[in-house]
Amino acid sequence: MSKKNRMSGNEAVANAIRQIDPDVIAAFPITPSTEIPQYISKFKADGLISTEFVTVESEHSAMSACIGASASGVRAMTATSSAGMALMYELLYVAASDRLPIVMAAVNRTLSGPININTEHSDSMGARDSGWIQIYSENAQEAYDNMLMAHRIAEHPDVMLPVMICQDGFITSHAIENILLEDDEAAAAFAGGYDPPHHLLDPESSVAVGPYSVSPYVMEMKVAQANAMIRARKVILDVAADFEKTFGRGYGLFEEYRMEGAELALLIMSSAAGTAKVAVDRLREKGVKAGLVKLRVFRPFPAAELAAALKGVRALAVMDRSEGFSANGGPLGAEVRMALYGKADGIKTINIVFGLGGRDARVEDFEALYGELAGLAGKPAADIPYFKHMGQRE
Amino acid sequence: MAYNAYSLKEIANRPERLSPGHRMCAGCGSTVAVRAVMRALRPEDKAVVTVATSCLEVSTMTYPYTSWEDSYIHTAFENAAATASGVVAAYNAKKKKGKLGENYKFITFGGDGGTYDIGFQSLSGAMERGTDMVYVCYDNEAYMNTGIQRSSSTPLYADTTTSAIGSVSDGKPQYKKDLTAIMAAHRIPYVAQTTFIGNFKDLHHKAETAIYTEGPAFLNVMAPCPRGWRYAEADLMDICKAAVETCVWPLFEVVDGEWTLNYEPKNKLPVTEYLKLQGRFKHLFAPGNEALVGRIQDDIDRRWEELKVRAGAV
Amino acid sequence: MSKEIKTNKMQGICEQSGWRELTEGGFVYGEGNSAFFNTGDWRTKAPAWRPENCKQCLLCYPVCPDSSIPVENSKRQDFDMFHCKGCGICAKVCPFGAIAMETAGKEGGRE
Amino acid sequence: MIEIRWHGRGGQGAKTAALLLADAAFETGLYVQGFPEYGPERMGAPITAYNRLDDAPIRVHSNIYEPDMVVVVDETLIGAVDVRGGLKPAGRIVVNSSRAAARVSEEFAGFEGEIYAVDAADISIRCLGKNLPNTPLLSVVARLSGIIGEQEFFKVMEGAFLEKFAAKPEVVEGNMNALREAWNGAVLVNGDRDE
Repeated sequence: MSKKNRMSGNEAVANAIRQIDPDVIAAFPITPSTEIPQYISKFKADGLISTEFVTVESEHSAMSACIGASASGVRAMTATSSAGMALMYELLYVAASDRLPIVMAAVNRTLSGPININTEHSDSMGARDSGWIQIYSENAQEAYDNMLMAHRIAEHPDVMLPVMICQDGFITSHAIENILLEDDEAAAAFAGGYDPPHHLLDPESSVAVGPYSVSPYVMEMKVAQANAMIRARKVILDVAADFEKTFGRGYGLFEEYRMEGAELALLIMSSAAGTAKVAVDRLREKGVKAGLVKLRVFRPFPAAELAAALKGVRALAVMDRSEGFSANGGPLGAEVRMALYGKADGIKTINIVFGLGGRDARVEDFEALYGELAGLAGKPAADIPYFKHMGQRE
Repeated sequence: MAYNAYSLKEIANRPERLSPGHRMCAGCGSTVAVRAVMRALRPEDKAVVTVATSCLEVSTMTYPYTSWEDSYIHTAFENAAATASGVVAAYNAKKKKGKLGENYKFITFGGDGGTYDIGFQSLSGAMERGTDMVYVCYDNEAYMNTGIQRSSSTPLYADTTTSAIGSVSDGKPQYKKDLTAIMAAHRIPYVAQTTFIGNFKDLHHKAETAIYTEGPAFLNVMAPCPRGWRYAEADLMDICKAAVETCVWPLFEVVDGEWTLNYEPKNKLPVTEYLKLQGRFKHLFAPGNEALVGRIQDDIDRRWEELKVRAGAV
Repeated sequence: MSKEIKTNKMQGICEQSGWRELTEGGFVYGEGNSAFFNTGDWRTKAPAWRPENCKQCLLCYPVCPDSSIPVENSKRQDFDMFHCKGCGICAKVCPFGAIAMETAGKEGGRE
Repeated sequence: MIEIRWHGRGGQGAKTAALLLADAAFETGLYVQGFPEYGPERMGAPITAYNRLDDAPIRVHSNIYEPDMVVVVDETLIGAVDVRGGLKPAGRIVVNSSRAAARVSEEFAGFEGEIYAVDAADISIRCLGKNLPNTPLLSVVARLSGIIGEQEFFKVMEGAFLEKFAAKPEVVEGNMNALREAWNGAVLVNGDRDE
């Protein structure tokens, strides 16, 4: 049975990990994800988990140890943020290409420089092409729920890919909020176990992992990996359906918030989506046809589904919490335009880069943005810039 | 530490754990090192081998082939020890939960680039954490896989493709890093330095001790590279012998902090007897370069005397 | 040598295989299947074993980089010429002149 | 929704007080948020912490700009930090101060809402033997917020302290005494309105 509780996003994720009781965790401290390995250490000290906790000397080694453990046929997890994730980048690609279902608790933080500890999505967006499934959470509840689903997705035979469960640094990771925690037994039963057919510690048959591959094999290996990512879409939805049946909370690839008849829409991720929803409520009360799409699954990217969901919208703002330095906005903006092009043409679209380095976005900021969207809806597309920044001083 | 009884004839009956058909160069020293280390595993024990990016890695698991009889994993260049840490953690988890009956040993191989340089942090971390594994550095004193670039293991004045000799350069201007001593400073249970001598008794003893010592162990094995050192492939054993007889590469071990010299030449040869065998030092024999050889000799002598003091041999 | 009885669990995978036919994650299943890969044709010189001179001291066995001197019952057998790359280290360490390096021909083996 | 902003210095426990207030509110069945202004926390540096308390789920994830209540844990911050910034005209200020009511009132000249002063340092030193003003202030804020009754608050806090100080249970009683003493310990310094 679900129990009401209140805790931070980090504590919520740590509790999901405690309930899953993975075989190996390798982690290194970095703000704001540090609390997760701290909780793990305490859980272990109190005998609440059986996990082998490897206190590595860097995030690079954390991911390396996770790969070694996962290739040995056990569940391996880590937690990191920002520069820590960047230090892992090389190994993120290796984990995915080795098809190892490692799970990472990612706590989004600005990637230096300048060095800053507050939230931004530049860390995980930098890893967007690494072959990891990426699921983003609006609040502690979603971070907890997504973590309980992560292994089922990663380890599904149709998938076998690593998963990162992202939440916003501090805003979600350090804020106390209400949450429903599931019983330990029910959570553990949902997460299930893992027993892959081939691994390093199989006494019946040796296995070699991490080959040198000549060109005649690489293209085929990557096509196989790409197809696993394509298949992940259905698996994510299936696992979510089972989660809803078991615990009553439903999830899709994205959430449509008051999109019935919406003419002005925001496409947004993570904690800022909650703030923007309050703006939508206020505007709807005033009769403005505002709606919002909160993207939950960024990898695999639900292009066709988004095009279908946004089809009736007149004006759209795609909210990137990271700068792509492409001179045309951020990565989410580029991918959403890709999704819409030729499938849902005619939507007046602008990419907004906001919230960098933890820059706060208020309800009023989003209300004003919907006001701007109303203006864009009547403009010729040629007069609308590809992107702009929001919230900076001029 | 006293050597265990050793019989090459008996040991040679053990099943070969590195299969042929790998793509290493003819005459390569590194697979000689690998075979010798793996031979020290008792046939009834299983192993998981980790290899850092290197010649050994690209040549022994070239898809869809593996040369390893045991399970094997490669992930990257700088992280072989960390990768092995994860395997060991998984093994401990399985053992604790009663999911695995068999005994496994964990052996990691890295070249000097992957060990002295880019993989040093990961190695230091795994050793400090007390990981029950053996890390074997096969030291051929340069980045051979990428084409003979200098590493921190490359000796003074060696000619490499990034310490080129020329009208104003005598080769690598820096001394070789003393990694074995650095690993001993980690206060791990077992550290040893060895190479290929005679019937391989020294290497076998050290590999066996490393594998069957509980906790972390480090072996530094000089493994000459005929291409990078520029000598005829067939001369492998002559090079190793000269390295030991000139005290360029002393054989020693450090057991629980106690240093032991395993071999002391009765007649220590001048370093030129080692240098003259290799093209990478050829420029040192040009007229006018006697002082350079003198500096090398001084360095070797100083290190040898230090080692003897540490090992209580004076 | 015993490699002949080894099974290749990767059999069928080759440079013509389609993407669905490769192993997941590029894993290689099984033990030492590189034994099926011919490196004998890399040779420019070939060792020839002269058993009449051989004292079975086995000093040649550990120095082979290519595991190409099989030993059975503490006695070396003839060279594995499917894999021997002809480096000649074995010939150089033999104290009894029981291994000869031949410049011409790739046959080698027993003289 | 009640929005509260805490002003203190690193090490004075403003963040802890905000999290404990969230705990207390949660126990009464409310939806809560408790979070610090995020940045490297350093001893002595000014810090801000926030609470949102509501009977409906809270979605907003921004900082609080127009609080209903401002808590000044360290009165030396007045002037150094704009503690009144955005405070609703009918809002409340709670100040930890040992100064006379008139002096405290002067600090917020022109403010129309209620200003309360409590000598949290004095209570803390008497009950806990050291200056940890956050505990008495928490009690005052809990009462003024109206979210929880006296006895229920003490019960909830005792549980929270037993958990928080599991390693040193001897300090629980002192903390409880500080809470009890502070519950009615604040003085309205600007006028004689009934609270």
